Amino acid sequence: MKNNSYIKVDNVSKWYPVKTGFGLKKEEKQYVKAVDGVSLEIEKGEILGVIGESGCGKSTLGRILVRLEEPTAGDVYIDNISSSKLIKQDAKSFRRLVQIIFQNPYDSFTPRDTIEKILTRPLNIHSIGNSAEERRKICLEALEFGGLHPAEDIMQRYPHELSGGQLQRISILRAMSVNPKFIIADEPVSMLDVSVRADIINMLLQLSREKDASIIFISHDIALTRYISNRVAVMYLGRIVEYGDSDEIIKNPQHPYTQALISNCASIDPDELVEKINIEGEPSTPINPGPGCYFAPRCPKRVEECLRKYPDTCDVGNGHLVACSRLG
Amino acid sequence: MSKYIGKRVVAGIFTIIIAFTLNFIIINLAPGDPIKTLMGKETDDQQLRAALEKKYGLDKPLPVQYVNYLKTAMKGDLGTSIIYNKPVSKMIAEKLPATILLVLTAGILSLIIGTTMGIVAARKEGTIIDTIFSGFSYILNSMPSFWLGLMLIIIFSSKLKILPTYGMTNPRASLTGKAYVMDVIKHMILPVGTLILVEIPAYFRIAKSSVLQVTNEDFILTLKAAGMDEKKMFNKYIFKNAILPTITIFGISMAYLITGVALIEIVFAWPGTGRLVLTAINQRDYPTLMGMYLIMSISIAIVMIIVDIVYAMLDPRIRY
Amino acid sequence: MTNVKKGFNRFKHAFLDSRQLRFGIYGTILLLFIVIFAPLIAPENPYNFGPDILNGLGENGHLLGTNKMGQDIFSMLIYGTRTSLKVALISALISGLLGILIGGAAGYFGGKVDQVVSEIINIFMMLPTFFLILLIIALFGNTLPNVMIVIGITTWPSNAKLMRAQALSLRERTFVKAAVAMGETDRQILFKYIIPNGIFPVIANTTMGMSNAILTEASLSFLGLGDPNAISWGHMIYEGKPYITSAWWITTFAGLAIVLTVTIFYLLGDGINYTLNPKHINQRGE
Amino acid sequence: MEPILDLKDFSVTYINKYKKVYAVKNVDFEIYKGDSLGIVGESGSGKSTLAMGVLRLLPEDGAQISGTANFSGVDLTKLSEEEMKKIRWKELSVIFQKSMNSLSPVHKIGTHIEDIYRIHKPNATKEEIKDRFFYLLDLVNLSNRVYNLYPHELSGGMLQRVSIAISLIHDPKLLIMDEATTALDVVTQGQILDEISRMEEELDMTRIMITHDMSVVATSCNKVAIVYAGELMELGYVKNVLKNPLHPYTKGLVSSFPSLKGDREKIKSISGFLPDLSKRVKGCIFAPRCSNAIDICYNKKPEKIKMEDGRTICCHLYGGENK
Amino acid sequence: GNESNNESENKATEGNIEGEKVIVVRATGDPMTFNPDSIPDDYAYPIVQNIFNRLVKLDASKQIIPDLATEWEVSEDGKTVTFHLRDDAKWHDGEKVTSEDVKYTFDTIKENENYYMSSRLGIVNSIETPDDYTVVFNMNESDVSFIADLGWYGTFILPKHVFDNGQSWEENPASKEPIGSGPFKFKEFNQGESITLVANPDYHEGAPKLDKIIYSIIPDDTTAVEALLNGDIDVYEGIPAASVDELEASDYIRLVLNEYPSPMRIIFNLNEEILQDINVRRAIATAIDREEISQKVFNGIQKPEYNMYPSIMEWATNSEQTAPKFNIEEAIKILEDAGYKKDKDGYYVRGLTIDVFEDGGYPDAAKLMEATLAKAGIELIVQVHEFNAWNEKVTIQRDFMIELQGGFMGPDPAALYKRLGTGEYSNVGNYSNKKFDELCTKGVATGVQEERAKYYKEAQAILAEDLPYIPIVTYAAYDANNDKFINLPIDGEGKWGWSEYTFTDIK
Ligand SMILES: Nc1ncnc2c1ncn2[C@@H]1O[C@H](COP(=O)(O)OP(=O)(O)OP(=O)(O)O)[C@@H](O)[C@H]1O
Ligand SMILES: Nc1ncnc2c1ncn2[C@@H]1O[C@H](COP(=O)(O)OP(=O)(O)OP(=O)(O)O)[C@@H](O)[C@H]1O
Ligand SMILES: [Mg+2]
Ligand SMILES: [Mg+2]
Ligand code: NI
Repeated sequence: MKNNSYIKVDNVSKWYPVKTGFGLKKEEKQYVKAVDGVSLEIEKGEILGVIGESGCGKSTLGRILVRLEEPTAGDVYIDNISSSKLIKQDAKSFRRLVQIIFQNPYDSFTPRDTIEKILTRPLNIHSIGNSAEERRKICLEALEFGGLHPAEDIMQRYPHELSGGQLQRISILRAMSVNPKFIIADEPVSMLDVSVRADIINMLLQLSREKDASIIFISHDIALTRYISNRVAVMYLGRIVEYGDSDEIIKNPQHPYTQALISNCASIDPDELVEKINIEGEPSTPINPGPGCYFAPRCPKRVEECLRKYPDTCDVGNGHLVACSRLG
Repeated sequence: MSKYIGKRVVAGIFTIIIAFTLNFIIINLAPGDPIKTLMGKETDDQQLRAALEKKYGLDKPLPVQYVNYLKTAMKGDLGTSIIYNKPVSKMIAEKLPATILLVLTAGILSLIIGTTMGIVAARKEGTIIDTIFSGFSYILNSMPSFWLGLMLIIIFSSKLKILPTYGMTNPRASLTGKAYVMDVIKHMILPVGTLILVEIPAYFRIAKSSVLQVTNEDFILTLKAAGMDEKKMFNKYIFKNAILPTITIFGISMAYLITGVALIEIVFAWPGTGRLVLTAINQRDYPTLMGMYLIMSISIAIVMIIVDIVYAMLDPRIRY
Repeated sequence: MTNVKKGFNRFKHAFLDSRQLRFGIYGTILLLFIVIFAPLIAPENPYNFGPDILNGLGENGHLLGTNKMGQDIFSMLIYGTRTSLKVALISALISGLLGILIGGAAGYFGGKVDQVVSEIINIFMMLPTFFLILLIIALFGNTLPNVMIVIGITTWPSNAKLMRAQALSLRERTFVKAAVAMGETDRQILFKYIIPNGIFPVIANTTMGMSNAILTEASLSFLGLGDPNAISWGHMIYEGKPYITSAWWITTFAGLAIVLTVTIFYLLGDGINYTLNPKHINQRGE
Repeated sequence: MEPILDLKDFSVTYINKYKKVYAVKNVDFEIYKGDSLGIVGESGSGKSTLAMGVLRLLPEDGAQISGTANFSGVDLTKLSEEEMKKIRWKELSVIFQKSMNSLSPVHKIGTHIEDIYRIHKPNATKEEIKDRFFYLLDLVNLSNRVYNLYPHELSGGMLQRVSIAISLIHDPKLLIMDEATTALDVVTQGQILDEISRMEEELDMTRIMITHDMSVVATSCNKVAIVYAGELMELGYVKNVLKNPLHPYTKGLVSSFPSLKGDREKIKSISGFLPDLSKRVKGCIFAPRCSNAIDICYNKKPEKIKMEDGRTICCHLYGGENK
Repeated sequence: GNESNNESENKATEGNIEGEKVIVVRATGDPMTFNPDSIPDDYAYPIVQNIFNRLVKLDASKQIIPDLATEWEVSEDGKTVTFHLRDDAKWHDGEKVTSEDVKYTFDTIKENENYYMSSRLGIVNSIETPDDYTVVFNMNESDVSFIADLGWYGTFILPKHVFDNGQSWEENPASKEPIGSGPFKFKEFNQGESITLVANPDYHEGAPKLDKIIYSIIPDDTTAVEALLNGDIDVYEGIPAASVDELEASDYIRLVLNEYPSPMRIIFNLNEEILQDINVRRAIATAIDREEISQKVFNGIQKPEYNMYPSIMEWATNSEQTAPKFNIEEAIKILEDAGYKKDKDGYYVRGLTIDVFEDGGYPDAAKLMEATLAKAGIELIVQVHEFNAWNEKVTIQRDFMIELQGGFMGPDPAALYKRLGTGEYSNVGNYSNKKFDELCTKGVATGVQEERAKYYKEAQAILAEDLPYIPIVTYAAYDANNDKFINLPIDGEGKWGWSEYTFTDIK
């Protein structure tokens, strides 16, 4: 790993205190460790895929990266400047630098404004374009660029008058309109139909290539993640368990969880079916996990050590990092 | 939870103290004072006024009065009524049962009736029944309570002659035991009825909207698909989900009505705290007013906490 | 100007779609008509204390009779629309505005702000309204605008509670988070996202509060607040009280006017709510 | 062999004051015992409506059903609500799209179970119910403690499993799963699909699986029906349809899935979006988005054509003169 | 008709002990205390009259009649007043009522500044008790109206042996459960509900005919009217004008008109420059249509009043020199003659305000005045207040131009001086006229009625000239009762006290 990456996520954690039950007796304070000591590095123009089961903290990580949420510990550095410092000094320029595309396009826009209003807002906020007329033109161009025809008509519509795919595209266009250098795409296609999601994916790819933006692509669709990203991080209960080149991770998974994940990931080609690796037990909760490897209770390959201590991360070559005791 | 309650209680005490102070200031700064009542309408003897002001300490500066009053209040003593020369706590204690009887009966009944109407209207949304119930609730909502009360008196006491006109008991008879209870019940019917009619719209509205909302929840579909009959589904599942918001209304109206039933208590000559407050207002009986408003503040604060606790008990999702 | 046209079409569709809105609009037009043309509609000047005392319906040409002062009830009703409507609308506006702003801020900012505001709401519920009013008269004089202000500032807590609940849930919505990420300031989020999307339950509540405002106006004038010469429905109801058995028409018609007006506003509010609700503009699935 | 469910000319139209929505149009298919049929289509294409239509759970005055739906020889469309109640859940069970919200938040899981169990077996004892439910919980890999928990105390995946257990409580002959696994991560999803397949063998169950994820169909179904805008486009064995899609729409769908381990081919999308279902179209409903559309596609509805490999297809490209 | 009559009769006896005679009287509110001498309590007043006695009392027409004192004489110089007490009066606990009790009562009041009559007793130098049944008041100056005042508020004779125990009257338990010498004994008080009195069989005027009086508290007038019609109560004093017709129509309700020397009047603040002009005051007085006010606001029950002292006090009132009659043209003429010019809105005088409180039809009356004054080119702005706020504004701060008020002007015309004498505290308008003051001083210095009448009529002539206030209507109200009762207080002119039920009986 290079040390001077554009984006550096340094040991970031987010613990939510758990509201205790309705007992009148005092209980010990518990935490949901949504994100627990995550470190990542992303280059300019790179797309990093983050995969993991639902509830493993992917969105929380995303929200921390755009500072919608304060991390409990750790910090994010953009171009070697701490983002907590950045946002304190100049919130506006930080917002311009970092953008997020949300999971749910249907809820990403205020239902009472037209698309025109929605799209010109960020331009207004960041004083892009000199006049209302000019901003309008920028929006029209953006819509055309996003393949939303006829742009004039779309601008006059309200969010509920558009399909999910169109909304998601607008969501991306809105994020792009301020020319961010770092974009978090939180499951941008999970709510969309297969027939339109290719458009979105291709749009993101174009974005990273043309504007040299760094993108974090959060998803639980592994095939799609591999398709779009250069590198992939696999998360389990708030921690990264495996990290590396995307083809490497998909074709040669080392962590038992990644292995299970990929084996369960069906292809539509009935011939491509592989032997599924089953994970036993209930899905675990992120409330005070540990002390050993978080995956250990469900791991088909666990050894005694797994239950005792959280494993250190080790490099199995080519920047392919794995956190598993058996490999350490 | 206990920590949460503790925090709420502390906040509540602060709130009460602030409200108490504001009450003191507002009540004392507002024009008028109890001396006029003591002197009688017919005289304006300045000498008498000065003597009375001195006697009740009203000649002192307001901050001094406040500190003095606070001192006695801290000891749990609400002071003595200037007008009736009677301990305020005793006067309130005498009147509170009558009001609580009225308010609680009416509160519970209107909760039941209003909610039932709301539920029925929601289940038959868009039908004649819904329209009738909603119209009824609009009309009740726009009706002054004294007018309603008088109407009921005219109909049931004057025209039909089946119910007593006023009061809590028959003044001519000194009844005891069961006969007394029956007498009180007979006297309660009209004021309780009026209060119920006044309170129905609030419960109706909240019940109707929350039932409509719950009926559209996804889990209802599951139960329907499972073949559960409407009645059971309603009684057990929709009801428990929809009833939650009414609890807030119920709690707050209980707290408010301790003084808020004044108009109805006047129309029906019901000897309760609402009238006590209104009389105290007219006479500017400062200690009684402070006492009553303090009691009301405390009940509002308590009700707020209780509502939250009850909510948490009924709704397993809420945790503190 | 496709914008205007589209807006108009939307309105036309909604108008046809929602019976409530239709009746609400007809009713409002009727009320406005009465307010503007009161002198033309009213057969008499209601400030004129005529010689016909306590006439019944239709007696001496008084459609709805007269009161003890010899004023024509029908004319009073017509003129009363002006005062009552003004009081209802403006006090509702004040109460709604305060409730929306304070409740919205409490819900959106949450945490300490919320706690403090909630306690302030509680304090307001604990204050002695009567003395507050007397104090306001003593300090600011007794005028009709003060009546409206008093009603407004004594009724906002319920609106604030509603708005707070709305804001609490809205601030978790994605579009609010998106706005934050976009760089919107807190103030703009409150005014552009939270309030417009959470305002409807408050509007419904405020409509129901209007009838109370109309009645309260009358009781306040007995405390010396307001213009004793202003003719209002609330006044008619209170003044007719001793005549409930002997001259029922004094209170009854004023009461009906209130019911009717509140119903109109309720329909209007409901209709607007229905119309602006995205789910109803277009009957889409999701 | 008798089909367990046989739809003929099945249509559902939503009717409200100002318009009609033709959500399901003239659908025919049959399912035999032991089959597992995947229904695939875009959002809003009428999949849920079809399921609800069969179950007769559509709003009474808001929807109109025509055609027949023979379930074990009974036409469901003709049954009264009472008769339908007897069949639902006992013989014909369903798991809904939003299992997150499919249980009342203020009642315990156990309460739901008891009440639902007693609908068809009113005299069942608590023990009996518990026995049955614990057996099912075991099947879906959940511990018994779930019985005493509230829905919000379970994670989405657990709730989904609970929903599945509840739907199986009366041993139904036919199970309809409406996007039952869409919200889950792949591991959980894979697990559940496995359990389901195992149970199918154990319980001798037939299944309809509604989804828009083709990979789910690929792994867990033997037949697939592709629907578009309420109409059936292609229906056949999974191995044929997905391997060798014929209908242009199916082709489009298949090509928008990236391969997991193969080459990174550029994925393609189908341009345009779902037509307005409140308008009746003269020709093929897919024609406006179809890159292979010819004149006739815009003017005439295609016939349903049976192919040799057992699939049904509805496209002019394969009908009549073009064959 | 008859049916309802039976109905109400049934109600009146239902639930009673067989044959017990009970009367239920409507009370408006709770008495503040049962010590009748500490504060003037309108709610307690009608009740304590039946428990206690005074030296003298007022009858239904507000004339002075004997009570404990059978006769009294005033010395030549008017400085000594001697009362001869009856010797058969007994306290409810059996003790005799003696002159010691009288002395104790007045001495105590005089000593305590905060008791109502205290300052009035300032003119009493000392009280002597030559024997058990004679009381002598030695006065500092001569004031015959003092005797009449003894029949008014705050002068009930209290039992020394009960009260004189070191406790103040407020703290004394006897102020809560009074022991008096009157026709009825206190039985119980349920706050907010009722006060019950039972007959005192040993009453010196003979045992009362009724066994029990129940004062039932009904705050709302309309409810009380219904209660009377329904037979739930038997007596309702001072019914609202609006209900007169309805009650008259009922054939078992008897209405009797009861008049009081408490006219409704407007008072000018003579510190206000514009009102210092007698022409303005006269124009206003001329432009008020008392007839209309009487008819519309008071249903014709409270009659127009022009005399400067209440016309029901026949011996003292001056019906020759009165306030001007209603005449708009005349009013305009007065103003024009005085040089006032019409402004563009047609007003000669602008910006006058009238402060009224919300009760007794005052705001309505003010509105009618506003309307007629406007016709005469005088702008009057009505300001309505809550009573206490009004009181503070008008009587304490004296911050008003014109105010509307009522209030007792009896029992003796000496009240004229209290209300209008230079520097008197009830003279809120700050009227001052030496001649008037002089005449009033003469009026109280003699006990001869004809002479007094002359002085007071002359004083009224001055008032009619100066118009510091304008009488509008008399004060009168109907007392209503169930007609199965006879000898109600209202029937006892010259025979028994006002509000006293000693002789009341069921037909
Ligand atoms: N505000 C919050 N308070 C408490 N717990 C939270 C909060 N937000 C998230 N969590 C918890 O943190 C964990 C991680 O949530 P997160 O939304 O980041 O997961 P995710 O990986 O994005 O899941 P999905 O794939 O379903 O979107 C979950 O267990 C969630 O319940
Ligand atoms: N109650 C209704 N009234 C009118 N139209 C409706 C109604 N419910 C659904 N529709 C319409 O019917 C069509 C089919 O809806 P349906 O829910 O069956 O789609 P679906 O295929 O299940 O979609 P998804 O994948 O999003 O669940 C949609 O266009 C929808 O807008
Ligand atoms: Mg997420
Ligand atoms: Mg669906
Ligand atoms: Ni429509």
